Amino acid sequence: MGQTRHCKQKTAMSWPCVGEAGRTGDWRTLRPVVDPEKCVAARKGKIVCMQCWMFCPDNVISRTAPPEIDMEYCKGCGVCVQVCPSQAIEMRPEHAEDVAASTKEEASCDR
Amino acid sequence: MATNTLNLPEQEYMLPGNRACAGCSVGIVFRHMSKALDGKAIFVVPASCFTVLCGMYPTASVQVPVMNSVFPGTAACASGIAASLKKQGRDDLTVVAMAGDGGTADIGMQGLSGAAERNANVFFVCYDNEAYMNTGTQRSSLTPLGAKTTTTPAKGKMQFAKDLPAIVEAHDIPYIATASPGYPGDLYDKVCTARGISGTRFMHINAPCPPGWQFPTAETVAMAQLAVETGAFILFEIMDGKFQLTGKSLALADKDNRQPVRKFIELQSRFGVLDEETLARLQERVDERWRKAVARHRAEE
Amino acid sequence: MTVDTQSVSVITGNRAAAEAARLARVDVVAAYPITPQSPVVETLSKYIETGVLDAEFITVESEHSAMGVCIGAATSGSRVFTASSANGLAYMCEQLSWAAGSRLPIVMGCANRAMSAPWSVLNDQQDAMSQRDQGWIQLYCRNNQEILDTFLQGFRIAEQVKLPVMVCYDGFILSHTVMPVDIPEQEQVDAYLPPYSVHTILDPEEPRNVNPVTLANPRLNGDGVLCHGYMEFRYLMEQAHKEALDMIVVADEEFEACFGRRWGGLLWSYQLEDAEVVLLAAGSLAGEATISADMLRSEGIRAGVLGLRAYRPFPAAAVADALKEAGLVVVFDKSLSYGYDGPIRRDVQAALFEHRVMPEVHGYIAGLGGRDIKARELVDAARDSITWAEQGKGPKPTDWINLQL
Amino acid sequence: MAMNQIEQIEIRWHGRGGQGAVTSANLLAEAAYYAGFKGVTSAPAFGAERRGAPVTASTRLASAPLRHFSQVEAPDMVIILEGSLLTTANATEGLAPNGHVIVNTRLAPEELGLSNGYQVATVDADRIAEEINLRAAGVIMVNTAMLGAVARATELITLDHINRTLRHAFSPKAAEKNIEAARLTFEATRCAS
Repeated sequence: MGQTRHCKQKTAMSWPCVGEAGRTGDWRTLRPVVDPEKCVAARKGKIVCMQCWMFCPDNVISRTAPPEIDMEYCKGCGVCVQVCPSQAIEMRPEHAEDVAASTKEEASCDR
Repeated sequence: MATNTLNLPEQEYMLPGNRACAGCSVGIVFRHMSKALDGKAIFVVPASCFTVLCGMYPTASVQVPVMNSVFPGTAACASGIAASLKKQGRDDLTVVAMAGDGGTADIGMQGLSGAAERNANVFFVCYDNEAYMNTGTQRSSLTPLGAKTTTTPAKGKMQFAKDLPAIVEAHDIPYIATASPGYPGDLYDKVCTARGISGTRFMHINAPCPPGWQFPTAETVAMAQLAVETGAFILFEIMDGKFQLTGKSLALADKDNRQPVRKFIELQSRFGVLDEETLARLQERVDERWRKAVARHRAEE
Repeated sequence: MTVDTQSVSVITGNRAAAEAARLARVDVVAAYPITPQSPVVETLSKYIETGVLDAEFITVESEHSAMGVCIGAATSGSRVFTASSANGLAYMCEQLSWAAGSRLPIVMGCANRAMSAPWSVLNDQQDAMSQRDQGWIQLYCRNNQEILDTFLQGFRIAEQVKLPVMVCYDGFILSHTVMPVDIPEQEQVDAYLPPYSVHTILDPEEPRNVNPVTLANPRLNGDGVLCHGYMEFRYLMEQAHKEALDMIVVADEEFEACFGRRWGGLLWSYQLEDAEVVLLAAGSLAGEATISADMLRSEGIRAGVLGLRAYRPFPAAAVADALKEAGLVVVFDKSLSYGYDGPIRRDVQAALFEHRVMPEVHGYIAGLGGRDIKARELVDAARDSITWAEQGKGPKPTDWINLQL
Repeated sequence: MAMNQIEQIEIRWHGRGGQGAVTSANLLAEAAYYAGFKGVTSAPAFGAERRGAPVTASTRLASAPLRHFSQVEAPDMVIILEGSLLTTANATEGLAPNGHVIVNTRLAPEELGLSNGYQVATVDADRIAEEINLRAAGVIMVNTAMLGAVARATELITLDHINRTLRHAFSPKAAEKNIEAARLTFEATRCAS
């Protein structure tokens, strides 16, 4: 990412961007994994249930069949696991090597 | 017909990768509020957890205009924006004041009372995580009896939370509601209702906080639902003075099958090992509020 | 004899402030009563209720909220107005800082009044002086015409340099005293003051988070541009104050072109050209000092007056230039920076030292809490200072005029 | 002294809170401005005014614009809206030796027992205001009537200046009533020399 120093702002005004706090996926110690065999939406191949999407506090789960979880930004809270009526999601430990590979930059706003 | 998971709009106004704590209920609250507002809102935010969620300069994690305000100034700032929009003939935007329990019931109370008395065209939302969570969990006037905070560290809070919706109701405003991130459809519907009304509208939202209440992040929604299922938090709306239970609370009233408060309390480490007397006082308080709410619902049905 | 001037009304300073707000076509007025400011918003409430002024009038529940309303309305595109005094101004304190930091061109009136405790509703300038470091431009007026004109200039300045302006005028002494004021026609004011244009964005079509948490160091935005940290914004605010030094003069010159009168820009003088002894003050006290200068001159003492119109930004270079021929400068302060004498005196002294202009500078505290000050008392003070200087007694401790311990 | 070169006259009004002394002081300033005084100021005694309590207001008239607003110490004229204030409020305090005293009273100037060479004028403004039913909030108001007495007792202003001032200050209907009060008072004012 190129760095330029052309800020023309007189006052502090922020623009929306994904990853405002950086790659919050790095916050995770546990990773949610969807079991397509159990997920109703995955099994039926259409938009049904969607409890995980509706309750995700971080808007990282898509409203798709099957739902997809954005691992760049999923903080691993596990709410989706709790709200899934079919017990289709489980939290698995992150692999040590994945954590090491992630970027630690403060502002890594990618749009 | 009540909104359910499948007819909630897909459009999102909160972006992934924000600064909120893992499992923060405010994310759920904001997502469904902003959907109900169709993004056509200006948010006014005092110092609070939501400030953090919105992000730091020069990046933002919400796709709605946000105006930050000094801590006690939310309602006044929102009043000013509402007046300004009126002068400009813009009636398509909802001005939403979005404050925490401290910013509403403590330092924000004077401003809220003033705005409500003037019936300012403002939708004031209090997301109540029951303490000053953004500054590290100090007690507020909405912290429940018995809860330990960093300023009630040993014995827990000695007083009950004050009845915020009742205080606001005394101002005779057109719409008051409560809502919970445990029931996003109910929350969504109420925000839609509020959006269609002019004048001061007020919403009190229960906002479970994993670090402050001390429960695992995965339990946020379960905690919100337990608050309602035990009657510790009651879902209702008051439209032009008429009180009605809604959603899960209405169903509970019909079947009279509330859970004991103990079930909600014991999952939160902030209550520590509650003595039976405090627990009984909490249960008694919940029962009393619940009885009044059900009686009022039936009287005004 | 009968005077024909139809545009002149005999009005109070508060009324002059309200007339200026009307003529500036303010969109939103926030009102909270405090003596001696209250008649300003009372007058505006009447104008708005009767349709003379098309504006939203918000009767807030506190001064803190008054400024909150102004901040919200100014950010979302409205020209705003409020006024306060003393404890009310102090109660706004954090909002004053927020308004300046947001670079909002809010113009407010401060009918200067003593700070409590003990209670006093009467005049001194402690209220405004105590807020001098909040980032607001502060302009002081010497009569009611200057009040009206300075408010109009205030909007022009504020909207150009994007800083809020506090128009300060002495409570009761001006706020409640009637005198002739030429009230301009609306068309004249419209020609002088362009319509308000907002620099912040609060629109769902272009969502922005205005005044979020800002970190100490610059930080990247989504496009890879390294944006300011907190300190950069503070530097820009200070630059705006420097820009205001010019703009205050420009606004006054433009005003003269439109209305045929001006007030001196940053400062004004009276009989200064050959003055050995210069009396220096801000507000109505400086007007009183011109009478004192006349009295001293009748005794053969070459006295003059330097009136401070802008206090923030402080016109250090202009003050030094104006005083470069003076032998003795006698500064009268209507407030105190406790533990370090009168704030104007100390600021003047620092400006002179910086510019290597070295007259003797003496300070007097006068008129606190409404204590009346007469021209002859300023003359007495000046005489004392002249004697002290002639005797070469060195630094003179700050004296209090008419102190009756 | 430079002060003495400024041609000016200082006037102190005495009334009670609610009698309109401050208003009439302001109106006098305006009328005097119309009369050609370039410098006019008028102000209440600073502070809180309470209904019924004695109040004062000061008017300063000068040939040149005024640069000073300090309080009036030694008035050249006192105007007293209610006779009893002459003694209870010590209304002649500081009055210049040949100063004007204008009093709303039934008594003739000579009956007031004022000495010091004062130029005394009296008028029963209460009766006039009563006759034409000049009231505000149910209370008889003599403040504007007393402007007529000033015009009669001095040469500072004329009835024309007063009329213009009152028309500027009040609604047309109220203005005419006040103008009538000032005119009747002008005619009824008795001056002693």
